[in-house]
Amino acid sequence: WASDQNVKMGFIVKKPEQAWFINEQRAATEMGEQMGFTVVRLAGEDGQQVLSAIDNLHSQGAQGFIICPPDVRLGPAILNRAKQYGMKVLTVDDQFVGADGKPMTEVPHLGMSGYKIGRQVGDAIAAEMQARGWNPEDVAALRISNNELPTARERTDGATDALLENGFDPDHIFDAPQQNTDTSSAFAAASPVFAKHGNFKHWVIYALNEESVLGGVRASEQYGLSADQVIGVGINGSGAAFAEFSRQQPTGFYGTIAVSSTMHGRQTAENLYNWITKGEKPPANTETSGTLMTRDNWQQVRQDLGL
Amino acid sequence: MTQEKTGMLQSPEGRRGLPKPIRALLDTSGLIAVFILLFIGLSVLVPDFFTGRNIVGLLLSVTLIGTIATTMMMVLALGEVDLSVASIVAFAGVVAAVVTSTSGSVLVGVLVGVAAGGAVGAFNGFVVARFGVNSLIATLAAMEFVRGLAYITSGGDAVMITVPGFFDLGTLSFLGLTLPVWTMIACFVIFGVMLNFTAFGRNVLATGGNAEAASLAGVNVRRLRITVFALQGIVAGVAGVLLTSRMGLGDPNTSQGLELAVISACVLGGVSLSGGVASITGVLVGVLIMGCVQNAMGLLNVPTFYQYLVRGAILLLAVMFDRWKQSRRSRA
Amino acid sequence: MTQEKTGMLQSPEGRRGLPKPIRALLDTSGLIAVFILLFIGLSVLVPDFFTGRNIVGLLLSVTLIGTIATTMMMVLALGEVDLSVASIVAFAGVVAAVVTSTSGSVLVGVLVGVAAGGAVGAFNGFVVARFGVNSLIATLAAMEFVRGLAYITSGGDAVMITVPGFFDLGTLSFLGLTLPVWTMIACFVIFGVMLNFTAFGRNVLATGGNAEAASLAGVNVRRLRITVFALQGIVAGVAGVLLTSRMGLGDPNTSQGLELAVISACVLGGVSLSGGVASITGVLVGVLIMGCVQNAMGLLNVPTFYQYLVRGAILLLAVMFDRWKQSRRSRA
Amino acid sequence: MTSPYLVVEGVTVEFPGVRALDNVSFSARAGGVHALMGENGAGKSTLLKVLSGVNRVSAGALHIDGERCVFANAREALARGIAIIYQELTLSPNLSVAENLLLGQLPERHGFVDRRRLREKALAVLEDLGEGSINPATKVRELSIGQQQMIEIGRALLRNARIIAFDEPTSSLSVQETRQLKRIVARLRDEGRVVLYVTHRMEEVFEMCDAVTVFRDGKHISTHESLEDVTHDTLVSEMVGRDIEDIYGYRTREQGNVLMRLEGINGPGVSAPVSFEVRRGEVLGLFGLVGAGRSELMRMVCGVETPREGQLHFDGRACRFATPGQAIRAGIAMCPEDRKSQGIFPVASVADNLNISCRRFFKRFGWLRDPKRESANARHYIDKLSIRTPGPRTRIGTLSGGNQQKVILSRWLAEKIELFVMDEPTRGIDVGARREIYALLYDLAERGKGVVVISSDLAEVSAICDRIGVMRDGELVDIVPRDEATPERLLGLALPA
Ligand SMILES: Nc1ncnc2c1ncn2[C@@H]1O[C@H](COP(=O)(O)OP(=O)(O)OP(=O)(O)O)[C@@H](O)[C@H]1O
Ligand SMILES: Nc1ncnc2c1ncn2[C@@H]1O[C@H](COP(=O)(O)OP(=O)(O)OP(=O)(O)O)[C@@H](O)[C@H]1O
Ligand SMILES: [Mg+2]
Ligand SMILES: [Mg+2]
Repeated sequence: WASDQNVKMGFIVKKPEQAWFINEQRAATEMGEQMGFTVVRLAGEDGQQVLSAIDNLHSQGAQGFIICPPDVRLGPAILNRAKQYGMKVLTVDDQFVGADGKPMTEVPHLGMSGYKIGRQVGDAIAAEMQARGWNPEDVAALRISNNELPTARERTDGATDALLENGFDPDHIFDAPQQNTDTSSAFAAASPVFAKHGNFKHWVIYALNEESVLGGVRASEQYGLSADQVIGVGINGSGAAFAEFSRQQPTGFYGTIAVSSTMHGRQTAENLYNWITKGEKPPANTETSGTLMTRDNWQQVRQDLGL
Repeated sequence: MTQEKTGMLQSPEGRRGLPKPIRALLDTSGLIAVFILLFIGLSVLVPDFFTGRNIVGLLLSVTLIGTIATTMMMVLALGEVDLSVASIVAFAGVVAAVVTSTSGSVLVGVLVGVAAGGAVGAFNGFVVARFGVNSLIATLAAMEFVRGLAYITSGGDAVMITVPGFFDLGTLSFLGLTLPVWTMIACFVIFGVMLNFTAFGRNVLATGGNAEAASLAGVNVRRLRITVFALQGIVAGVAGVLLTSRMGLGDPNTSQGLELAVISACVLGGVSLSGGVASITGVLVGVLIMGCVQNAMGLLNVPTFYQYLVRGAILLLAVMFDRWKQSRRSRA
Repeated sequence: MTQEKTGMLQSPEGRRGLPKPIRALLDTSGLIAVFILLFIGLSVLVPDFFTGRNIVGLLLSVTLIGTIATTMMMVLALGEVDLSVASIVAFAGVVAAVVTSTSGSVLVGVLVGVAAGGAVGAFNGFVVARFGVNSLIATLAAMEFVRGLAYITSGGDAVMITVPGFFDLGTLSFLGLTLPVWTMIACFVIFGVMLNFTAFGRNVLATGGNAEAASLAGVNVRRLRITVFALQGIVAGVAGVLLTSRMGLGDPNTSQGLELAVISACVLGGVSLSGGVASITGVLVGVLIMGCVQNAMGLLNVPTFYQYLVRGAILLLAVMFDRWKQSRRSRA
Repeated sequence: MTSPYLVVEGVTVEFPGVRALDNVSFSARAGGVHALMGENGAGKSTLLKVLSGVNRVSAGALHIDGERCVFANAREALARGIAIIYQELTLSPNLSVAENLLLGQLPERHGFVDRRRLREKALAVLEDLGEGSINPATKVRELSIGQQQMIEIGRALLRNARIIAFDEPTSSLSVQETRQLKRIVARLRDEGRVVLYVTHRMEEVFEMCDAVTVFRDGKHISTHESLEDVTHDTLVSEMVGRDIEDIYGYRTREQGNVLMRLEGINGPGVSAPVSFEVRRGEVLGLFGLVGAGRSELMRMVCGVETPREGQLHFDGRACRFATPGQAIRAGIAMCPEDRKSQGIFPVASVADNLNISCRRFFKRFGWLRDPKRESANARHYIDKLSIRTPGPRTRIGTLSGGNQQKVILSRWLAEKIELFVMDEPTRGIDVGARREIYALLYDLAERGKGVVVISSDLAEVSAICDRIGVMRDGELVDIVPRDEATPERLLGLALPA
């Protein structure tokens, strides 16, 4: 095993500008400072960049890396490269998929299942609908979709399935395909849906992240829907949600499924360190889950999850 | 301005029979005709398209592109291009959010946000005018740099705004239209007037048509360039601040790819990329065509993948139709 | 233009003291000097930079941009621009993956993928040459359209390749360099020779310098345009297929924003956006500067946000340095 | 005698590799027209650009009304009362005539352009220019070159400057427009302004000017304060440094069989079917006023434009050219009238400009070009036509107009061309170079080629051509043999009936 002193590992993420991944990388770095190893933070926004990043790590003499791949099917190519250099690989958030279309279990993974998180969104919405006593006849769902991104599809599919299982009318679910994953593109996508279906009293809104749900909520306000007519539930637990919760007046953004990126970063870094130094291969698949964060409990949850 | 142009054309032999306004319309601008046909077509064919609330929503959804397209028109008329607008939108929005939250004053936040946009624009103009750096490459550099600044300012995460007054900006409404829409309308009016009725605007067109000639005729080309880029920065800054207030958060990731959408709206509206030719009605029509198509696709529930095809095809067809009109006209 | 004029004053008395080769180097190409200084600087200052494995990695990381930059240079020399390359890369890759998987033959898959790229390029050329549509807008439309085609072909999801032979393409290695690197080298040689040592290349430059004059001098401008765009499509197609084979899957989302990176590498390398001026060494240096900076930032562990700043600043400084050299030279 | 208003003192201007002006001194008086003459590249335009603040001097200075002036840019020169009508058009094509006229000084009211005053001022000056028929709202790009030149002049008049300089203003003006220009120049002189007048046309100097300064190779050669004791020949010999007796130097020659025959050709720009023939060894002139359709007619012959009807016979065969390339392969080449926009590739080298077509003869392995032989070829023509350039690799954009024209001519001399169509071959070209170009044309004819010369210069067509076709309003009205071609007859045919 490599000696403890010069352990160096990479942390490659697919979207280096997103709060989620920034947190993850930062948590891993802090872990490294505590335990005495170096974490190199890199971006891999597409396959090309990932491979360059691995080459780069190899040049720096890193012994392994943690990666959230831009595409899960890059797994074989990435693993190949890593083996070539004798580097150890852990995946975080998104698990590699092999040529057979099944998850690659030989690479230890830690993350949440997009589909399951999506289900949590659907369940949260259903519960809140019940709590508010809405008649399912009057409720429509705005599904802000992004079919170009497989993870987005998993999440929205999960939410849709959970809603349907809770008795939601499938004919009341309307798609708003967005071009980007930010607020304004969600807003633009949602507008025509509200314009077209003015006959519903209540709306539920879900999407792949908080920003997009927020865009939908803003569009609903534009069409005169008030906060108590809308339930929007996001995913992540980032600044966008905190911004919304810290407003004086409640809005249609009811809550979000917060996931601890900090925990992901710390845990994977520690796992990889142990693997490198002690040869302990981490468990094949560690699934984490999210916590529903609402206006009432957001500060507490934020603290608990270390966001 | 459009009327003026019609006046210059020797009336061609053909289509004498048509009533004068229609003839003039077809002659001056094929694109307006395209738009009107498109609009009528959509109103008839797409359910819910021609309803008050959809039109309001449509207007709101084009505010960002529309507002920035007015100054992009000036930049293109000057024979330059600005790729940094999307980054400026993000940066100004983030700055406004941060400053508002720390200072507690909406006014200060808005002013600093807009000023940040203006500063980036002026810097672009300075680099282009003073060092003669190609504007495409200068603003490409600015696009990267300023996006980086936006991330650094915000720490990478969306910035929340603690002062409630800030949200009112985006929702303030008058005659049924909100402030962002009014801002867009104001920009169209201001820059339309500026382009056509002020010496400044005419000098911009002259410089775009032949910079050397303008400089020889005593136009201060350098100052003109800096001013136009600064205006572009200010307007992008305003758009960014309004977006932030409308969305309730300063998002450093916002509006990626906006620059290409804005430029295509302008070019669709007949603005020449080589400078010297621009019309505010053209830009308006370009923005509206793009907005209507996007909106109608949403109403018709066109699958995302096909939306790409439709957008590409519409852009190509509109420009080809315009070329065809022009060659017809010049042949007549 | 303004610089050119102000530049024409003093006498050539400067830097007589320097040894001749260095003087010549500085005089002919500021950018090569920038690159050499940068390279030496990085080798000295950045640990692990100047090691065999890092240089191989660096070369591999610029293959995509480098390969496509060679034909983009031809397109820019022609006075046109092609924004659709990134979409072509994605489309060709997806098509190759799908066809290989369904036909079971690597050769067929590769050929069809490259042909798909060539077809898009030829179509772009046709629209530009036949209808006189501005190439920026024509290829912007193609960029949307072809990206849509890529999504539709793949069903939105990355396409896995089931034929193992396909992967060998990307990893096949000779003299320590893999096929993608050799392809890039081959493109630089082919298009360098084409630009400088064939009538075709000189006609491209002439057309870019003055299309009307070229046409009057007997150059078949229309055919030239179509050919150059088709070449661009083919090369982007080849790059896309190699990328797919290297990644092991055809991803319709890949390479977004690549077109701007390629164009900036070219412009950094002294290719004029107004056409008629291009140099293959310049493009090579432009590509390498961008690659080295990116690589060194990775080695130095520069935080992502600051990478934006550095990229923007490098681009701007390099172009400004080049302008400064040029005005110095014309003054001498 | 008044003291000189403008004094140029020891002015030197340098460009990379060229000293365009070398210690030039002379002075010009108010209330006089001062001609500046010299061969192409002698430095006349450079001097005017010093006056207008575009070119900066590396030594020397200007004194205006006794005050020493150094201009950093065009604005400062304008403010000091200097207006220049440049050789190259400096208009913004998509702006209106009125706006171009008043560019840089648009009238404003409350911050807006005062459209009424703009129109009034424009109308007044257009009237003054004798171009009252132009609508001030027309876009400049829709005007003919001659009209654009008049707009350029109008812009200078509107500056109300004390010093007005014209750089070859008549090279693209029609007969009437030239007459109008002469009236304007005379009036400016009578108003007591300093008029500098650059021209290659000798007759204009004697008709309009009071004094003349001659340059050669950037050096001041002589200044004649009065034209009384100056003759045509002295000026020519001062300009070229040797004596030239007759610049046209017509030579008679044998004519061969018919090379090209047009039968009822009609199409864009032509209003009635045109038929004529050109023989080998013949120089055929095409005269007409600007806009008579001569260029359009020959563009159809050269494959640039497709004729609507009619038949072209070339070298005994019926031909139809879809592109200029096909015409060139068949043996017909055209030197276009607008060198800058149709002839040269400004950023490319002299060698590239020259070899653009003929490099197909210098191929290696069937497809590689041969830079050595191309460069040798370029040197050959640079020597043969005495093209003044630092070398074959110089950018052609920096050469003077005459030398650019010679490069374009060389382009076709190096090809296998049987019929040369020369559209205004000597526009803006000095006497020495003109003589050389005429000699080249005779040379070509003597070698059995056919030559068609389109020219608006009456003296030129009647002196160098064997037959002269006259066009009017898109119609070929007559073809006049050389010995019957008096200027009166040609002009009579060309002017509207
Ligand atoms: N921008 C420039 N860069 C380099 N050389 C130049 C430039 N402008 C002019 N020259 C050179 O300066 C010399 C003088 O040119 P100028 O244009 O003044 O000649 P001219 O007397 O006006 O000739 P013409 O009768 O052809 O107009 C020429 O040798 C020309 O090549
Ligand atoms: N692009 C065009 N579109 C419409 N009309 C044109 C165009 N080009 C030329 N014309 C018209 O065709 C006629 C012939 O023009 P042209 O200038 O070629 O005549 P010309 O006899 O060759 O004169 P010169 O060569 O002296 O300028 C004119 O009436 C002109 O206005
Ligand atoms: Mg001159
Ligand atoms: Mg003509």
